[in-house]
Amino acid sequence: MSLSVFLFLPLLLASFVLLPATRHISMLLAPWAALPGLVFALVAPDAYMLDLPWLLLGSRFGLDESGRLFLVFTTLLWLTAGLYARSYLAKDPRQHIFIAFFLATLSGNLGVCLAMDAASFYLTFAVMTFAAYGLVVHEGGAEARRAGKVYLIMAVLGEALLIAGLLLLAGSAQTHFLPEMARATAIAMPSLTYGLLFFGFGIKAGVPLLHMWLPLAHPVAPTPASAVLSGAMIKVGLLGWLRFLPLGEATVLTLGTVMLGLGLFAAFFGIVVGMVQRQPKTLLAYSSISQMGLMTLAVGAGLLLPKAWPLLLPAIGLYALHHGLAKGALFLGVGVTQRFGCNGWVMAGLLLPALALAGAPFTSGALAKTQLKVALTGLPTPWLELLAWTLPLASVGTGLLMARFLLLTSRESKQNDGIGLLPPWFGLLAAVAALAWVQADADTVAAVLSGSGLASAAWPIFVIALISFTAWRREWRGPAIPPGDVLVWLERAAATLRCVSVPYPFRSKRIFTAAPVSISKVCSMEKILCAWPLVGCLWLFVLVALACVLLEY
Amino acid sequence: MFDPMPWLILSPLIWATLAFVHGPGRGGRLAVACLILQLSLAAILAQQVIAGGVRMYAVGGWGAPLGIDLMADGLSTVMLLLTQTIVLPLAFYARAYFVGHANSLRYFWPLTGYLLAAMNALFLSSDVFNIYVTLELLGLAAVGLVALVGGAGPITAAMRYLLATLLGSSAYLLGVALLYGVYGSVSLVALKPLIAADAPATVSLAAALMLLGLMLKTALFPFHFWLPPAHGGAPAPVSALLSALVIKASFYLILRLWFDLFAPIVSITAAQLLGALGAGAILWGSFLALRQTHLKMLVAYSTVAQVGYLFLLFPLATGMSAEVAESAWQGGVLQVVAHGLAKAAMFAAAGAMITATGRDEISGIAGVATRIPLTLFAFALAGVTIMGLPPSGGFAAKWLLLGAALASEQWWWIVVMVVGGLLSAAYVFKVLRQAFLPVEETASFQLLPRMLEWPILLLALASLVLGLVGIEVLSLLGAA
Amino acid sequence: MSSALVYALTGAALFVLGMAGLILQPHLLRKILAFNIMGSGIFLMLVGVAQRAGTPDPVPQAMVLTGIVVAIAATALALALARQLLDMNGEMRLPEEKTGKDRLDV
Amino acid sequence: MNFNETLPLLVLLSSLLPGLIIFALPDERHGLRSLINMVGSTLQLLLIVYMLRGVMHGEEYIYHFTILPGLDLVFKADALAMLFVPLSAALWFLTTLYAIGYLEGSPHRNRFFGFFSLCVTATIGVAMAGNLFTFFVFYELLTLSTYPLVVHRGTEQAMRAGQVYLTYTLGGGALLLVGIVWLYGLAGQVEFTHGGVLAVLWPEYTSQLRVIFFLLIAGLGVKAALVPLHGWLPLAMVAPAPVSALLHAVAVVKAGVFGIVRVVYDVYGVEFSQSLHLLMPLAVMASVTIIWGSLRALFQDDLKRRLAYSTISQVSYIALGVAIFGPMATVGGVVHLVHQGIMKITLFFCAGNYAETLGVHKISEMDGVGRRMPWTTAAFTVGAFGMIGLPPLAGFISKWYLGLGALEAQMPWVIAILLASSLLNAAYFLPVLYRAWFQPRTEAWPEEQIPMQNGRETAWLLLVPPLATAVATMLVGLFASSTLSPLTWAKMIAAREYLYWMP
Repeated sequence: MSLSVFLFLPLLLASFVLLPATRHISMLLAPWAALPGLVFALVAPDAYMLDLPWLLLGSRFGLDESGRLFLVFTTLLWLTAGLYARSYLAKDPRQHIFIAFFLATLSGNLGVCLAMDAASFYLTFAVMTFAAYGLVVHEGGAEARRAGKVYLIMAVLGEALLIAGLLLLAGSAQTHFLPEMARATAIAMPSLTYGLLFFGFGIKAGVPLLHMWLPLAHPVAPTPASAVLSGAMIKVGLLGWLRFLPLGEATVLTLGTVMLGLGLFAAFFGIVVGMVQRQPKTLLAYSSISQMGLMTLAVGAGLLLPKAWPLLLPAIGLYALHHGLAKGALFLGVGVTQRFGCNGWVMAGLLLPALALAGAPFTSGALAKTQLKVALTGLPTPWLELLAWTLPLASVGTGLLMARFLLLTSRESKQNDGIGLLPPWFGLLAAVAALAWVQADADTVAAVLSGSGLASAAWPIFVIALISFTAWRREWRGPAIPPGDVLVWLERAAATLRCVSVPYPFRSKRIFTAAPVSISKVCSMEKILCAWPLVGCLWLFVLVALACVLLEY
Repeated sequence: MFDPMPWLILSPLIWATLAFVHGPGRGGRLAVACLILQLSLAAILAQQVIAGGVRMYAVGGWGAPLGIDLMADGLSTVMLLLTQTIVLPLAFYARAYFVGHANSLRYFWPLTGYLLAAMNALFLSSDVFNIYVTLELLGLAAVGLVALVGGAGPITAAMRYLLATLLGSSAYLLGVALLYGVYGSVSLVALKPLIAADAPATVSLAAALMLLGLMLKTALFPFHFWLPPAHGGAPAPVSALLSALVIKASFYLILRLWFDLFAPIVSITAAQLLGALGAGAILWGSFLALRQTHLKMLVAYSTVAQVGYLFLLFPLATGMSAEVAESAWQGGVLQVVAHGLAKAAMFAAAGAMITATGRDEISGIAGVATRIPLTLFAFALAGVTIMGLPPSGGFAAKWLLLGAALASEQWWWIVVMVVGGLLSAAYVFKVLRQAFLPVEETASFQLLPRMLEWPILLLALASLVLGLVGIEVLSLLGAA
Repeated sequence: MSSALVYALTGAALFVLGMAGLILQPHLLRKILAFNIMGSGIFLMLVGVAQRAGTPDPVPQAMVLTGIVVAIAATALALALARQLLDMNGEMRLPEEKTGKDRLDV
Repeated sequence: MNFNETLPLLVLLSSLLPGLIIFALPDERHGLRSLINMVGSTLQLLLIVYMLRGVMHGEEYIYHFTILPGLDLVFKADALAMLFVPLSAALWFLTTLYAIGYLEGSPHRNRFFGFFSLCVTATIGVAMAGNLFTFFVFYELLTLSTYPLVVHRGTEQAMRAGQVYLTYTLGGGALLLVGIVWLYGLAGQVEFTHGGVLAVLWPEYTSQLRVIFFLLIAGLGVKAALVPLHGWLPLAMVAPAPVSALLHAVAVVKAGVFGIVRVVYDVYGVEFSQSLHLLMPLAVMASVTIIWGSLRALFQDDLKRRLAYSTISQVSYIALGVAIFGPMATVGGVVHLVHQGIMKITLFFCAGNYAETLGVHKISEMDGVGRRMPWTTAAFTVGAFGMIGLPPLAGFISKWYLGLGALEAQMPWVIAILLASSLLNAAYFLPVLYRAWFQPRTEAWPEEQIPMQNGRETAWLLLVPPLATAVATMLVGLFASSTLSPLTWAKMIAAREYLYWMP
């Protein structure tokens, strides 16, 4: 069964990695663990479906169009990251622990792409989430621990919201199998359910206010882990929405509006806060928030506009693919500059995904943005006008962010020992450059390559180049916002709360307290009861009483 | 057909006398042999009663009114069987217990024999005057047993006990005299229809006198003052006998009088009065048991409390529907049996623990759990019965009583029973808890002979198994 | 007033007297005597009962005889115990009645 | 008496007899005692497997014994019983193994193992009881036979715990007794029957039945540790780890909650309870317990106490499942009976391992314990994740069905309770895991008793049971839908209980 091979192989390898006896051989195999998944994604038949009625609540795995797309770029990223990690962690004495968590996370991530019922989706989602904790805290140190703590708290919160949402959904749908579950509920579901699902997945996808873990966790993790965290795993939140929201089925006005608004907000929020970061990886994390905002926006549009969904879905898929690969390449590039140093080739390599994110002509970004824009044209009035000028603005912002990123990376120190990092990175760059073209539909390709398309993609780049050059000349550094932004306030509030002593109710009391005086007084009654005259009188009294009672009869 | 009734009275008389003549060694062996015989006699009698209903026997061929009639119905057979069952293991126990106390032992067997003869005769008597005689004999033998070891404490207790018992039996005798004055008969069988037909005020007075006299002898609260020192101060086998059997004899008579003889004149109010005293006994006795510092005093106060349960039977069975009364009556009798077995085991176990540790305070028995686990186990099993926890006989009794109380909607007795049960758990576990405490290795500890431990376990197990074979006891009880 | 009633009343009076003594007198000897007075009261009553309808009834007579035997045995035991107490405690009373006013010394 | 009738008795005897024999053995005969124990528990397992097969094929195993007129001792192996019986027997087997390792070298072992066997007998009796009376008999026997185990150490603290334990349980027992007697008075012999037996008493005894229900639940709630009757459980944690593991996590609390299940389903009948409006208060009580237990667990530093409060909270899931009207919730509640058992016993085994191997009792001492004892900590992690309710572990399955049941019964607020409980569970388990796995060790262990030997972190006998239960935790979750899983069994039970209204 091919499915079990590539879902369980990583888990199996993970346990072998932990066992000293089999560590060596499995470490050799570990980087390739994602390969079977990639092969499967490419060769699996259409509408592949596998029912496992004995597993969990009765499980179903399958591969639909969007699943296949997600699986492709996910496995690609994991494969690259795995190969990259082999060299990146070569000197780490605890690399086997990292690899074990890495493999466990991988199997969770692969499973999420394939799960076609609520239980196994939740299962694989949880495996991924909790195994990734090991990746986040791998480096150790106070910062990593803080990031890990925040990550864990948010993850648990997400899991809880999610299970509640899934339960509500499954309860009203009377099934937990996927296509039916999302479909059947198109009628009269309380918005609570969708709210729970939105926020539950939103934590993973970095929706504003639930994003705090992201700029902390992504940077502190070892670089290959950051790449998959920001490239692949962040998309799982998106995939969750795609799977469980009634997209293309019904209009969910409230949630759609909220998602649209939040997405738009996130797009700019990520850019603005990212601009003032000092660490390239933190900046990339904020950029992810911003980019995920665009995808959130698209999903929100799908909720408002069920009819446009057939258009929107491939656009969102393309965008996810593009962002996943590009962001992965950028993170890996940061590692390359740190280890290998940034010569011209490396900077050129970094420039490619940066330009792609900014949506420069001939890049995957241009393709993705164009297709998205086309798909969004059906939106009702206020939104359409709003998006018409905000989306280019966001592109400019992203471009500026990337410019700043390049600036920050070029300052990185060099160690000149990361030659092994280069092949996987270049491989990924090639994928960034090529893959989107395969995926995008023909109209989009034509549009992008047309003159107007090239022009509309090119002018922001010039603006960006201009602004960034000016800023660079003036050595503008901007204010600093600590990574995690609102989190800092939250932590302060929590610290204040902690000072308030917790009430400790119901202290266990002694059931039998030491004899108080009254009890010994009662006991002395017994002495009185032993006196002949008293007992005799009592006896007589009872005698008389009994006689009277009997006489009365 | 062989009639075991007279032999049940004669056998203890004979071995008591022989034991007096031959001394404790051979006397003890003889007693054990005869007790086995008596047990089988009682068993034969039980079979006969089950098969053929109430049995009468005219001693020497003389019938009433001048001769003495013996009568065995279900209740008396149950009591007889219980008596022999308890005394036999206690005899084994006593033989082991009194090793090295030749002085006390000298009178133990004869007195026990006479006590047993009186008791058997009491259960078999069919007229109220004979009952008086046996009652008095029983009392005197019991007082003798209390005074067995000598010393200020036991003698004082014996004296107090004697005075109380004399007062009680005098009151009883006065009642008998009044009854005879009214009806000219003392036979239970003859009196019953007469009282049912016409009961002048004198009969009520007589009933009150007789019942009160017996209550004093049963140590019902608040007339229990003599019991704790007497039972707590006597040697363990004696305490066991007294607590398990002697007070039950007078209670048996109360049952007889109340449900048999005076059934026509007793009233619900009177029953409630008795029940109230019983409730007082349960609460007060349990409370004081909890406050005791000496092991045997605790057990003695527990008897005071348990006697209270017996008296709850009256409000539950008097003036209620036949079904409820039946249930209460069965529960009461089962309680008598269960408490007899359990209390014998408990006193015997207490004696064994005191022998082993050489101390009679509760605080002195620390470490018993590891040194003589069997005895402690037996004590705990007996405690289960006393607490009324399943599957013991005490539980079966409590179940029936509770059922009767609920069916007759007298919830206040339920409260009393439940609270009493919890209090009894408290005092039983007060002992068990202490027994589990660790003790220094240096503490002196006497090893116990096997014959001191196994009879206790036997008794305790019997009280426990009673819960499972309760139906047999009840079928014997119901054999009319 | 029939003679039976006289017997009965006298007997009852003796009984009550005896009972009062048994309960109230702290001295053991007095208690024992009081018990005997109680017994006598009962016996008197029984003897009175025995002459019902002019013919002597043997049953109460037999009962009185038996009763007397029992009472003597009980008295003997009580006296023996009281003696022992006197030997051990130096006085003939129960410990809880130490405060009695009665000062009869033997 | 044919074989089918004797089988329940044989199951009881297979643990009772070893117990009694062990009492009679001298304390030094360790080998023989262990042998008897293992033979007994293996035999019991085999018998139960045989019975399970039988029950699956519709065999009936009923044994009747009349004690008093109208009062029968009845043992019946129905589906519900056969959920609880195998659990107790299997866990007894493991716990005995564990206890042999745990108590190595400590005194009074024959007393311990003797009472231990008695406890198991009582638990199995509770499980197989065919009427309320039989249930009560074994329920009280359980109280009595656990007391010596609670006070086993003989310390002042243990004594106090024992006292509190008794006060609570005997008090509860008294209430239960009154309730049962009352019920017998109204309805006669109350045999456990699918769908309940009391509906015939409606409507003239409605108020009485309500009072009785209250009495029964109050009595059972003590053992089930429903707030505010839970005070004994955390104190009872002074007992040796195997006792906490099997008894307080499984046997005693389960006996209480199993009683609630029986009362609601097989005595009152779930529909009838619903029509008397009895379920809602129970649900509220269970919910309060779930939250309160979790909240208190947050503030415990002693590992076993934290686990104890966690037990309080988790056991109420079962009560909650019972109190929600609908087959889905029934499945969730009933299956949690098994799931909570294996998860919690894993945790207690691990806590015992830490204490026995390293002398670690407090969570604040657990830094780096995962590096020193990876297998134990792995098992602990599985148990803790299961408690939080993560798939594919056992706890997830229960929560899922509870949630669905709540929706079915139109009680969406239950979802919020489950949610809050999951979060709280995470809040008190994850810091422990964090300390164990990710905090470096800075100081020596408090009291290292079993040194690390050629890669073995502790004694075999201590390690195998928690690993076995941890694996079981995963398996019952992962293969929940297979034909042999507890879930399938629970579904069968639910189908029988709701036979009367399920279309």
